[in-house]
Amino acid sequence: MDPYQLLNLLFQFLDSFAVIVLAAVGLAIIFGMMGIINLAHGEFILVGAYATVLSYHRIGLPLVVAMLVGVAITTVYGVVLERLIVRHLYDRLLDSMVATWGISLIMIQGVRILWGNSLDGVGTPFGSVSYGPYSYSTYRLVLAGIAVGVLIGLYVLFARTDFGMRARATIQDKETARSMGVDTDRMYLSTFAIGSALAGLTGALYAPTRSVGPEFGQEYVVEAFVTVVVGGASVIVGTSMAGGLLALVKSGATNQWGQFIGLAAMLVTAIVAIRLMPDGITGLLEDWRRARRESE
Amino acid sequence: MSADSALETITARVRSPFEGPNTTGNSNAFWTAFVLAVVGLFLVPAVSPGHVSDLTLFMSYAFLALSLCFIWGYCGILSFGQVAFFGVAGYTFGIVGINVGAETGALLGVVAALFVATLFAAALGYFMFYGGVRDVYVTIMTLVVALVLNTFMGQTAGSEWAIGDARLGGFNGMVGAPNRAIGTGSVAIDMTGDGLYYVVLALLIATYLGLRALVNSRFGYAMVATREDEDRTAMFGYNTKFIKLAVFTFGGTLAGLSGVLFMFWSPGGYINPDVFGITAAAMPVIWASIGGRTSLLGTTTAAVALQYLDQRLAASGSEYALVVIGALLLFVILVMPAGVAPYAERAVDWIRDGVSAKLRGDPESENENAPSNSEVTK
Amino acid sequence: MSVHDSTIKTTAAVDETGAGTNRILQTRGLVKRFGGLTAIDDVDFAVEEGEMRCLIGPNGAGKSTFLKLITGRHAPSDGSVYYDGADITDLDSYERVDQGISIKFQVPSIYPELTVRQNLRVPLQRVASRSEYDERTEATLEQFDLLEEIDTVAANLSHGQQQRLEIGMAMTLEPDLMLLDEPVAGLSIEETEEIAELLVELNDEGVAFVVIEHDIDFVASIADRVTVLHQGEIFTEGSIEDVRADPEVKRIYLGESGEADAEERAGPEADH
Amino acid sequence: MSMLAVDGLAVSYGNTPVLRGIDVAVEEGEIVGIVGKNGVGKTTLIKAVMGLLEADAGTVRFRGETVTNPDRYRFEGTPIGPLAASVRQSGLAETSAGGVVDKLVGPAPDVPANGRATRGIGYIPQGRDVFPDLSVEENLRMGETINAADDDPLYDVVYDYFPILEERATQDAGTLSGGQQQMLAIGRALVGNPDLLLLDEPSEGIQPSIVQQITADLTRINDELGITILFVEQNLQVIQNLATRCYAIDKGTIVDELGPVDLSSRETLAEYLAV
Amino acid sequence: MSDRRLSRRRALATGLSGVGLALAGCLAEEGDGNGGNGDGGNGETTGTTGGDDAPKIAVLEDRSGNFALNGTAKWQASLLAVEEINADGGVLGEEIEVYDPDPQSDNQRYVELTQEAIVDEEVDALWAGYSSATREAIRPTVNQHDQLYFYTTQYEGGVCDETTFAVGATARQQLGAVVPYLIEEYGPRIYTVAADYNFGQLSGDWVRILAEEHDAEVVDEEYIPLDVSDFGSTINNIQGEDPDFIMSMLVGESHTAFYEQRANTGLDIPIGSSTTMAQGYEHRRLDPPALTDMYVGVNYMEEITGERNEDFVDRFYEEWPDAEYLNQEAQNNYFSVYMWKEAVERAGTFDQEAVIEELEAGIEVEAPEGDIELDPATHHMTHHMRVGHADENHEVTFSEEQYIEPSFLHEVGCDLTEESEQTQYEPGEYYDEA
Repeated sequence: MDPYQLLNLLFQFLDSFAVIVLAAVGLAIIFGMMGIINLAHGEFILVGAYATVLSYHRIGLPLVVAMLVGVAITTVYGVVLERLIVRHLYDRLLDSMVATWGISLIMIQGVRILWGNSLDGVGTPFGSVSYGPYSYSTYRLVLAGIAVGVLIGLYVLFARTDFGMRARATIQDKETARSMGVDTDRMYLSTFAIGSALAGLTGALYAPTRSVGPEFGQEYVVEAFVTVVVGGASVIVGTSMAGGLLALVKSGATNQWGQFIGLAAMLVTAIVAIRLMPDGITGLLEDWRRARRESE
Repeated sequence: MSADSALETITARVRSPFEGPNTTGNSNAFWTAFVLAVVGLFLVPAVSPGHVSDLTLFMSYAFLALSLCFIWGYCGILSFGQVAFFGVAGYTFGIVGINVGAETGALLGVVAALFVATLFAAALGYFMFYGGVRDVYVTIMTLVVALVLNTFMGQTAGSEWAIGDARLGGFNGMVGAPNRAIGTGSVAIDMTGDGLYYVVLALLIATYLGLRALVNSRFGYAMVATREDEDRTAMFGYNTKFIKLAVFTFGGTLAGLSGVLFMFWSPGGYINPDVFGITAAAMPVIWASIGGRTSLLGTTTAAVALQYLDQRLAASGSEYALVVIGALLLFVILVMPAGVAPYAERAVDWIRDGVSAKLRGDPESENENAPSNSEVTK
Repeated sequence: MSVHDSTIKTTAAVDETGAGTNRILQTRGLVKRFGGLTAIDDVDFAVEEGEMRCLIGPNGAGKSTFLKLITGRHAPSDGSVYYDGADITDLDSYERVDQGISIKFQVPSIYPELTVRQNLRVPLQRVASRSEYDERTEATLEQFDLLEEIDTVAANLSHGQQQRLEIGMAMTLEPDLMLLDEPVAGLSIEETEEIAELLVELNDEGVAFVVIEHDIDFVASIADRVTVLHQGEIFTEGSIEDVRADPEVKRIYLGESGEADAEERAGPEADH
Repeated sequence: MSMLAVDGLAVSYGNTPVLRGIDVAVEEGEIVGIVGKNGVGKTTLIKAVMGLLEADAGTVRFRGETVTNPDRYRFEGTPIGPLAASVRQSGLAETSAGGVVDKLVGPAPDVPANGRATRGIGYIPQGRDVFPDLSVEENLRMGETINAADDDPLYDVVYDYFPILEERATQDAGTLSGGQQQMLAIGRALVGNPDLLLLDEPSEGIQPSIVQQITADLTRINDELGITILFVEQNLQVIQNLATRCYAIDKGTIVDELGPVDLSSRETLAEYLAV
Repeated sequence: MSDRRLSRRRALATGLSGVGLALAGCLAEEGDGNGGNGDGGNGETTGTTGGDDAPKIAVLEDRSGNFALNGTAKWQASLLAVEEINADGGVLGEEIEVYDPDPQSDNQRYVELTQEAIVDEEVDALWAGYSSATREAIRPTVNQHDQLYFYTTQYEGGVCDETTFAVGATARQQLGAVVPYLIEEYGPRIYTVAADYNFGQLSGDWVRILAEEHDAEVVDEEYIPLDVSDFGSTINNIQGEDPDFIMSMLVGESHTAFYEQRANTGLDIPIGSSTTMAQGYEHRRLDPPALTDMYVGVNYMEEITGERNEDFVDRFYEEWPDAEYLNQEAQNNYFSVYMWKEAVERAGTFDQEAVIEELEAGIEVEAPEGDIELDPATHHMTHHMRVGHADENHEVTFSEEQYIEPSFLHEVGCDLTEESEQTQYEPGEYYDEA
């Protein structure tokens, strides 16, 4: 394999990694921290994309600003939905799946009724990097950088700030957290808002790379769920490790044997991973950590 | 008087295997209503021939609903991929049927389809339960299995994807399974129109009663105990992994039966990979959630009712059809968390209490309608 | 391991008990590690048929883990478990139950959404035929003073009732060896006495017991012998009087002197 | 003014009443015990005081401020007709044109558990309930908010009482032994310098030697820091060693109040613990 | 089928006739209001003429779900045709009713609704479905009831079925227009990218056959699952091969991303296609220059010139002011409704067997794309094929028209006037190259 092709492989890996991580991270936060399986996660992404495209085309905002608007609107949307519906579903994991499925149906068709079957496209910015006979979209490499940035940002947020500490305490023991002065109700709301904002970010970032229509969000759902489950309980470590593993399998297999094998390999890897690591990659890491502690 | 009580003893004896605290509807009133409903359903082809085809289809789906109710409601295993067994059975039926042909093909197809669906469920169940996969991970894993099948079957378009005479057909689907009649040699049962309707209805009633008997049996208690607390149940000497495997496997058989019956309904013996898709996969979960997952009858009714409603809304052509369905799901989950069945039961109790209050002075009838928990377990 | 641990070893009397003929349960070299933590460290332990044995020791001594190794809930990292002379180390939990081992968990572990009757039905149907259910259910509930609650949903029972129900369920299987993890935790003095009487009665009928309990008065009222577990090892074994009199035991566990437990404050591990 | 005053508190689970009108008063600097056998409502009382359970009736006042007031629910939608104007004038409620109470303006609504914590109530739950996946230090930091006066957190004091917590600061709390977790739970509630500590069965599941130690620590905390303590307990020794005064509770009501003399009598106490 | 109809339409459209204007307004209103229940309002008016026997057609087109983007215009154009016909006195003097539920892009729903249309509604003709999977899902039902069925999507070709009329252009017609053109323009090295299912794979076969016929070569081909929307590796592979042009038979919303990504990566190799622009109007939806140098073989696009088409486009948007695009399939729906009317009138009855006989007798239509002809033997149309080209501003221009017959089915010997069949032929069985 010549160096250019290695670079191809690397770029394809980064590309897959970005998609998987950005698709999954919002879902992971909501699932990992609140025990809600949000089957409407794709439609949160949809809101981000629509808000971005509409404010870009109809209001004429610059793309970056439009993206920020997309994130903001998705956040607000998430907050409203949390207040109205989702908070009745805490500790009802399976019910949350059915209810959010309902939300998803309503949203897809609602968006179609309001804005039709498709929105005008937004061109992808930045152009491409060329190397030998090949080139790769600069924007998509930037997305990989953003994905890593998001993971680092979340790590800092949850591991290094008081907010993060309170959030983790709330997950572990809601009642005790409340008796320690944490407004858990608001904590859940904030967590849901962060998850929504990240979904909105994903929608905003990918709106310029894909055609935006009511089914836009559906494209992310499978990858998001698989990643969350393979990742396990810890949001940041789990998502990044699972994202890395699945992106490696997907991009490697796609590069070698084409898109179908790539897709199938990723799904099969997920099945095998769940079987071998019933608690996800995080569970496995936990065991390693204990083992290391022992040897010290 | 004595003749009456003799009759009562007989009905009680007939009813007893189907009753117990694991099922709702353990009263004379329930069984009377049940018999009336069954009679009503048997009369549909005569009274309303226009509904036969749709009802046949929806009742075929009801087996899928029952399979999920059985494994989820009674054993706590939420499979989001019951359609995998439905679809595998459907495809197997088609492949065997097309290669063998005619009534014999259909017969062998049914046998093979149920066998393959059962085997597939057993293999997947063994893989999961003996590998320590639990709870929501079972849910996602089963969903991913369905999606893998969806992806895989979708690309089997080329002529190289043929098993004998049966072209898998990729995304466009496989056509031509012999589904007009089933039998062998000179004996064949017509499996079209009213004939199919009666076959499906009879099977559905038999399956429903069979499951009622099963969940109230020793094994049923073991299932429920496993659902409630797996560790505890193992400590009573139950092999809970095996119980889950057995339940999941039988659930696969039932889902497979659903797929086979669907193939008999399906015009031209047609099936395509949509049966493995995420929308199809969600439907059984929705039926069970709405109907009440611990109620066999509730889930069955929800399957038929929701499919009917869904179809009518689509037929209306309204752009709000999917919005209405989504809103309905939300409403039920938020307002009736355990599904409609427990509320329906409570409503019936309430009405009955009202009636028996009016009939007060007639202790016989009151007695008869009393909650029958104790009577049942005797 | 610190210096005084070696003195503990010398005071431990694992296999010098003289008993050896009718062991219903025996463990040899049992070890359980969780990652870096060695919860059970090379334990040789034996219970005679019909014996009433209590297991005491500080929190984190490995008592519950030890029970779980016997029931098969955990697989040991090393060593073997023998029941009635046969090696059962590789048997699954449910298979051990079939051999005659029954357990009551630490946290009352009943089926909260089922009624008392249904709860009992689960173990009952393994040992009785359908026609016997009612009779035996009532007999058990009578014995455990729960007859009035027969159709109560178990979640609505009081804590003490739940404890009794769980013991009743475990006893339904007519085990030869019964493992109880803190059977009187959270019970009133009166209830505790009732349970003690009940256990002694069952023990008289020939059921062997291994009971984990903190309540030393309760232990004194029932135990034939007492085993003290400390840091995953058997610290000492003997009659309740001997154990109570042992100054080392006092120091690490009973603490009747009222002095601070310096070690617990500094942490039990020797790595500090 | 009592530190804590509970008047006529009633709490139920669903339709089952658990507390049926409890009156308890705790003065500043006291250590008051609540005794009673299992299932009489001791834990329910502590949780209702903390705000983790909603009261059906009665009030809880903390340092004079009413933190729970179920009465407010009763008036909404009540037609008061001609009185509407005067009610409105009183500022207690808003009324609609038809003379129906729309919204109660005062007295203050329920203060949720987190609000009570920030007002200065520290809570040590039954079974410790440390945050197992947070480090020891993070667990302590969680307690900083239990702080009415915005004092500096009392890490020095906590580490002085429980040096082990400083040694294990970076370790996950879940890896501590039961006794250490109890120390952490107390330290966590203590770090924000609360005015009142609520303890729910501090001795449960702890080996006897540590129980004695913790009893001594609590006495010291009360003595040295002047923190008022209300605890629920079944362990006779702990009650005798710790409490200055006790309420005996049975079937959801206070059946007796025990002074020092009663407390010294093992028999009197045992009676309430095993009614 | 006459100038009379068209001139009347023009009068309505331009509002020259006061009566006509009023009528048109009324119809438009009814059309809008009746979106949900096409038979509701009309039932009463036709009650006087035909009672229960009122002629009824079924239009099953997706207005929600995956294919709504394509299906909505098909439904709109069908209703437009029906309204025009009804306004013009109906068929055989009777107004046509429309049964038009929304199958929601769900093939299972299609099967149920097709049954309902045939059995309960007893429709006289059926228009249904966008994807070939949908067509295959309902064809058994159609066959079972010998239902007259119009399938209007451009497709892979090969359906030879006695009651089915596949009136869209076939792969051979579309690719036969665009592939030779591109070989001529750019050179002989072709890279095929196609959707990984029947349509894509058969179209890929056709590209190879046509390449062979024109001394060109397919250097590599890639089949993409329908839900893939990241094309980094595909673009790298293309760059590695550096073909003269790409043939793309990508399908659906996910695949649309390919064009964005191609432009963004600076891959400026021209693309030929049978699937873009004419159906999903990507040239309108995507931000230029995503479709620069995109060549597509089409029988119709909204943009084709000529008074007849401009007129049609005006009428369409007057009826459906919110419509997003008038695509190729919508035109096919439109003309085929008129074609059916013509056949019914020639037969003098709505009886389907008689109507099919008339259709098989040969029929010519003045469609917006031009005058075209039904091929009796194969039930396909001879279409005016054009190569549409999008420039960097997505302006579409068309090369010279070719009149291409559906030749493949002739080659395989499909003659429905002679022999009843219900099959789909595949090129692989007849060409070595495939």
